[in-house]
Amino acid sequence: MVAAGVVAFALASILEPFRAYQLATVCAYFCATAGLTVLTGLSGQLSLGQGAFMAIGAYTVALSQNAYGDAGGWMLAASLTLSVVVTAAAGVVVGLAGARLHGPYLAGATMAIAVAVPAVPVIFRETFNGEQGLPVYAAPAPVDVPFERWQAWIAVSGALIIALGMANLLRSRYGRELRAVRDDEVAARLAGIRVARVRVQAFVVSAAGAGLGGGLLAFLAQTVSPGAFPLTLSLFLLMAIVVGGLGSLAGAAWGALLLVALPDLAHEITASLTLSPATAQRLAGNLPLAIFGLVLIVTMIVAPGGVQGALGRAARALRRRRRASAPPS
Amino acid sequence: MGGLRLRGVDVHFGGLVALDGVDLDVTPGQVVGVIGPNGAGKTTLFNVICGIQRPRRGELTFEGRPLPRRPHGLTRLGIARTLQGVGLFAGLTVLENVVTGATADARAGLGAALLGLPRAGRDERCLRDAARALLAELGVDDYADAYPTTLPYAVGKRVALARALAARPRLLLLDEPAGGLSEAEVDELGELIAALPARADAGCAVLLVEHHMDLVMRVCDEVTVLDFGRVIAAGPPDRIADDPAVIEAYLGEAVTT
Amino acid sequence: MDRFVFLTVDGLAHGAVLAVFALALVLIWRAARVVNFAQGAMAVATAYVAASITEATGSYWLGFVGALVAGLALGVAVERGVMRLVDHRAPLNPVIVALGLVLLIQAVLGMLYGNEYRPIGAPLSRTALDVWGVPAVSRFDLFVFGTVAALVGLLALLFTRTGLGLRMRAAAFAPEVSRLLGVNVAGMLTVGWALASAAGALAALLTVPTGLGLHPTAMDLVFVSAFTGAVIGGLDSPVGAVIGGVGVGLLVSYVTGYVGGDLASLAVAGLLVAVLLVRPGGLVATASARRA
Amino acid sequence: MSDPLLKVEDLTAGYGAAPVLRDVRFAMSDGQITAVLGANGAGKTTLLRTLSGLVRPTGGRILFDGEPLDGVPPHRLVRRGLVHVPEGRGVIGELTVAENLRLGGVWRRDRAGEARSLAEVLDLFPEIARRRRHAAHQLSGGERQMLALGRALMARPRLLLLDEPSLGLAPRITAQVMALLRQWRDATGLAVLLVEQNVRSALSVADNAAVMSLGRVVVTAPAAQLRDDEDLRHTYLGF
Amino acid sequence: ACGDDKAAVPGVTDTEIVIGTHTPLTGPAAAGYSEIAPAAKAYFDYVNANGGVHGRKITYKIMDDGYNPANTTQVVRQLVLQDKVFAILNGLGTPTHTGVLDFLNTNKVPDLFVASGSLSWNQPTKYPQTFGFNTDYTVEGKILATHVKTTFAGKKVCFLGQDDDFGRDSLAGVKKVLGTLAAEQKYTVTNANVGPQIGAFKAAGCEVVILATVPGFTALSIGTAARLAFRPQWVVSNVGSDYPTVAALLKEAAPLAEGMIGISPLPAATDAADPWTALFKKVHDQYSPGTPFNGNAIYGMSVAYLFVQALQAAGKDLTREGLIAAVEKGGFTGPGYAPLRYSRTNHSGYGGGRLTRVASAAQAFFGPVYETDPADGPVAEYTQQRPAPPTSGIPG
Ligand SMILES: Nc1ncnc2c1ncn2[C@@H]1O[C@H](COP(=O)(O)OP(=O)(O)OP(=O)(O)O)[C@@H](O)[C@H]1O
Ligand SMILES: Nc1ncnc2c1ncn2[C@@H]1O[C@H](COP(=O)(O)OP(=O)(O)OP(=O)(O)O)[C@@H](O)[C@H]1O
Ligand SMILES: [Mg+2]
Ligand SMILES: [Mg+2]
Repeated sequence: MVAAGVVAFALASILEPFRAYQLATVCAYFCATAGLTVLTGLSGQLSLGQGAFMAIGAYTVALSQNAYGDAGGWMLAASLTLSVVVTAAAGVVVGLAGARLHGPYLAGATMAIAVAVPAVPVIFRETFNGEQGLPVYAAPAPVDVPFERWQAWIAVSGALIIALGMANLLRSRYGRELRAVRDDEVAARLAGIRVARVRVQAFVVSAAGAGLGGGLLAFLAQTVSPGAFPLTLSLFLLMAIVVGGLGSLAGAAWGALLLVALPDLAHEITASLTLSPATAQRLAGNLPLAIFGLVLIVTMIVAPGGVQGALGRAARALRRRRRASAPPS
Repeated sequence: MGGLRLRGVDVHFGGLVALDGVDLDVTPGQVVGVIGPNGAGKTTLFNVICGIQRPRRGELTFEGRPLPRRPHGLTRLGIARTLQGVGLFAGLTVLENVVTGATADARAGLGAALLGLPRAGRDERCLRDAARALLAELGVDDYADAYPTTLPYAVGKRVALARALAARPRLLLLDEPAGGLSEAEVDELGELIAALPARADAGCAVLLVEHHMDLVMRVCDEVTVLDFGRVIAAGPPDRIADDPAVIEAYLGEAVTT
Repeated sequence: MDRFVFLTVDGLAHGAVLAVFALALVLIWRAARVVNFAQGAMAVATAYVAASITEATGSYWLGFVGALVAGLALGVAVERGVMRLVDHRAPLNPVIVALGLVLLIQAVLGMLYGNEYRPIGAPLSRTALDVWGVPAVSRFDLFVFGTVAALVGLLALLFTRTGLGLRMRAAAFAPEVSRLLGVNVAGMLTVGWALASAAGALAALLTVPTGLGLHPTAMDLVFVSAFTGAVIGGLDSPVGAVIGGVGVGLLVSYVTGYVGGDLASLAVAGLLVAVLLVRPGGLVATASARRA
Repeated sequence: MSDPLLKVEDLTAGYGAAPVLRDVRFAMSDGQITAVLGANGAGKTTLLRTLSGLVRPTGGRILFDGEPLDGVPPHRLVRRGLVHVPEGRGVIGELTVAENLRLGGVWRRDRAGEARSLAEVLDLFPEIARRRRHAAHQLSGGERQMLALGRALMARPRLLLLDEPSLGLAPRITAQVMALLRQWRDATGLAVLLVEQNVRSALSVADNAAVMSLGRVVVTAPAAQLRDDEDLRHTYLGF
Repeated sequence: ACGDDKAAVPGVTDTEIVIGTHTPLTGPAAAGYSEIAPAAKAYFDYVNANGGVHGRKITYKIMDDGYNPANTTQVVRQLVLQDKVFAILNGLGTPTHTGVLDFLNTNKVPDLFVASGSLSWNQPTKYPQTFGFNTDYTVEGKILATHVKTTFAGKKVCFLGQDDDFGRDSLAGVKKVLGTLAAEQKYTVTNANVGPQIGAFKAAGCEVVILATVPGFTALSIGTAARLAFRPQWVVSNVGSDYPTVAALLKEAAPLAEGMIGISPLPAATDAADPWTALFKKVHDQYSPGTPFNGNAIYGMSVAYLFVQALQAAGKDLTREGLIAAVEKGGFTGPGYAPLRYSRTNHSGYGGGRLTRVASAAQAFFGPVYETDPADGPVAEYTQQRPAPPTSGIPG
């Protein structure tokens, strides 16, 4: 992971501004997918509401930055921390409500939340400025680099903090207890695990990740609006962790990468075609979506363990082949 | 007042009376058997003790304290249980399964875990060492890193036992531990259970539900017989085996042991 | 008071449509234990088929039947061509594939038919007849109510009275055991998908005329509301689906009418959470399983 | 002599690379109860799963009623009278007890015969009859075992593959089930392939026995011989 | 040094100008809107085929944002940072474009002719790079309300608006003229049932209903009202008043839209006699065959025409500052009936429009062109005539 961190920082420092910005976006998404990995991948609670927590994080950063952002450069860190705290608190509430729910019932409840949260800024227009949303104040970069590079550094740092925290968590007894609860609730209870508490904790951790992810997105886009956090965002995050490889941080990272790279790639492919205006108008936008959907379906069929699962399998096969060809020792 | 003490426990499921005024005592150092026909309420009795099933009525205490109303408080109180079947966590290795049994002993909090504080690491190492020792004691330490689905059945049962023992209980509830084992394996299991009350610095009493009469006869100090949720006989095994009511309800004529 | 009657009838009419769609979700849940997130997109595809047939032949009912047949066919195609290849041991994989299907189907529809809204006719007059002096229920609404009742009846019959229904449920709960009992599990899955997809098509035919028109995404919001309704009612229960669907329809109508449309989604979320807090398996939940 | 009901020739099968069954060979005829014995992991369950089509054989042949069972899916085998009651009972907890029973004969065309079978089964297991309307997951372990057996009988089997039917049954019920198998055999000519850990009760009911070890059938003998011949018992069954 | 300067202008070479836009090509909002940018592109192709502007061909990059502001921030950054476009033209949507205002202005990217009637685009001091195009919703509201006030004096007037700045700005304009209304309702696009709202109008006895709706909801409102046997006079803002679109959605029920009053600053696609429409139709048939020719196509081409005018005015030595200065200098005339108001202190687009009425299944302009401001200024007639299009079809 240290290596991954170093690579990410190096990339952030050498990439052209837009690529750096994309990297930063990947990092922001990673915070959310890592959180969702804990919740859905490890504790087995299917959530369709991760995007709502991102929205909460993003609005927190927006309000905090706009109110106090000019107090100093450290304020950004404070705002991001605040976004984590606020979403964690929201996670407690949702977790308490969702602790007893299973499978599609939890999915339904979180989906309803994902649909309802973007309605809040529209209702409390005075504070949140309706669907037009809020700009997000960001102090200029303290060093003389393109602003996108500065953004990428911040986002990479945030992602690293999340990655470290989650990795620690997964290795700790909490990671184990989460999986135990997922596998057999009764046996977990009898082993002394407070199932409800573990499930709420999973929600909190997951929400905190989403909060930081949302906060980073707000800092990156320098704007927040309800339309940026539709239900589809939550669905895409879920797709990301499954296609990336459910249950591992690496899978969450692959997923975040795919979320940014795949639409870009699909767009490139479409753009490279020369078409008549009428066909172009039909395919524009639709073809990238079709490609995206097809990739999802095919990946799930040929690599049920997602990217990370497929890589693991390939690595094992390679090792076996190498061992087979190596002289016996 | 030590041990487990049940008085007048009633459990109903709708119109069905699963337990009807059951009295039961398990004194420290004893192995107590519960037998009875299928559906007599044995597992239900365990569920009541564990807090999985609320009794309609009845007094339940362990070492003078009332039993917890929720299952997760059980291990803290000093009671552990195995489930009918195997009931291991499929996504955890054997070692992790056993460590999970000692959950109540873990001290480090969520914050420490997130930050990867040394405290959390030390905690973990300590638990793992203890779990490894337990696996060794039960002779299945070779499987420490295997996943439960790949285990031979008998090994799985031992791992389940190890997980229960990891909580260092003073009372162990075993629900049909011999189910699916071969004769030889049942014999080995018998030795293991008989030795539990005298385990070095972690001896525990045992409450055993079993249909394997050989085993019950061999390891139990006391046997309680349930039928239709009622205690129809209680006493030392040899007396029970000759009780006509027990033969009629449970043993049947065909079996002579 | 007039206002209340009006909003009630309006809510009932919309709730009934949601109920049909919720029934389709319940059907597939009972038959395959998956929440088919692609149900909306599949239903829209069949509605396009209906529109094309109606346009070509001039007959609404030919299009109607065509859509139902297309629904059956699409269900078979999706189950045989896609879902069967998916590893169902990981319960999320079918969900993700369904989401992929949504993108794919909507994109293909967009390419074929464009991203414009096209109107689709209703088979019966939508002009409201007077109820207690308030113009509210139309013939079309009555048709929808009738369809809901018939569908619930048929589903209840299917699942409780027929061998087919029993086999479908068994195959969904325990595929391997069912095979050992002589159930053609693969066949049951196909039948389940086909029926659910046809029910979805029916829902689309009833919904689209009441909305903005036919569009690749026309059923997205219906899916969300209907899924919410099905969860409120209890996913295993056809009766629950109707209660949930109609409940959501009524709530949205009352909130929109008395408070304001912007609060509707919050109110629905509130209702859902409130119901699940009290009954985690929905209103018409089956008894919770014995777990030890 | 007519064809045996079941003939297994050099059967090899397994789950991945390494075979679990190796060159398994045996035969049984109508009305015979054959016990399959052997240590944990010997491959008994795998043998039954291969016979009923859940596991694809990688070599050898299975002849049922003289016809090869190559690639016939399990649900068709049931219709031919080959019924497998799996290890761990396979009761479908979400269905009611009555539905589980109905499921046993759901493919049958003769409604009257089905009803007759049902009456017989309910007669046999009054414990089950009492609980017909309940969800099967509410049953106790032993009650589920009875339900699974009763459900299998609903299919009017000619060959019943039973995987550890005594598991979790009270001694009296075990004895009852074993007696029942004999009774059914005598009444209908049913053949039973009985996998058991409970060697004594298995041998008390079986006509023949096959002992498996490490995926092979190492000995086949009349049950009485295994029961009475101390040496043989010691060599192959360890007691 | 002079040559170096030229090379330093992003997106501009001696032979090419690269510009970009964001617009919904997919998703529910794509209906109709997805036709605008391709129409503009067709006009640019026409210009390019005729030698371009000052010898430079215009490359128009269209990015799909699905009407999701998060996507908008991505694709606009891609256009600016990666594709190095010279300017963003006609970015579509209020919430979407609001999200990139700060970015475009801090990076000094010309942000021309935003496709929305929000008042936000007209903030020259805060957002010097940004210019609107549409008649803003408040101006529209004032003009429509003035017509209602004079023509339907004494009748009960009600208002249904989309639950965002569109509906709100429009309502503000209406109320400036009419004061309190008999009933005000709003709808959200995520709930395709306006039964409760229309029911309330009927109960309140409304005789005139002003709609600030998108076409789908215009049709839905009219259809719903008919179902309730409620036939008020409909008065609809520009976005939702394109008769061919509404009629297509109403299908057999299209006669219900008879008498509907609308407003537009641009000529109608159905008005074959209009010389501008004829020009655009010719270009459309040649460069975008097979796609519908409708109000959206006219709109897209009008934007493109205006952009070419601005480029011409900015001169051969094209810079971003030069372009902004040229637009601020103003004085553009073209297909629009209403005046474009660009100046140093005003970055809004059209300042008014002309009323339309549907009669015998055709939408026709009637009466004078009106203009006003979004504040409290009077609604006045605008008498200046549109010029005829240049024979080449290209401004110059
Ligand atoms: N949750 C429940 N709901 C309804 N009935 C139940 C429930 N749990 C147990 N029962 C019924 O209560 C009775 C006692 O069940 P229990 O599982 O305690 O029997 P048991 O003695 O363990 O039997 P076995 O030896 O077969 O495991 C049975 O008839 C069972 O069907
Ligand atoms: N699904 C499976 N995948 C891989 N290996 C398996 C699978 N099922 C069984 N095995 C392996 O096959 C071997 C034989 O298993 P099988 O279950 O047939 O034995 P058995 O004789 O029935 O044992 P028991 O008495 O414990 O039921 C074992 O080594 C087991 O680990
Ligand atoms: Mg039991
Ligand atoms: Mg076995």
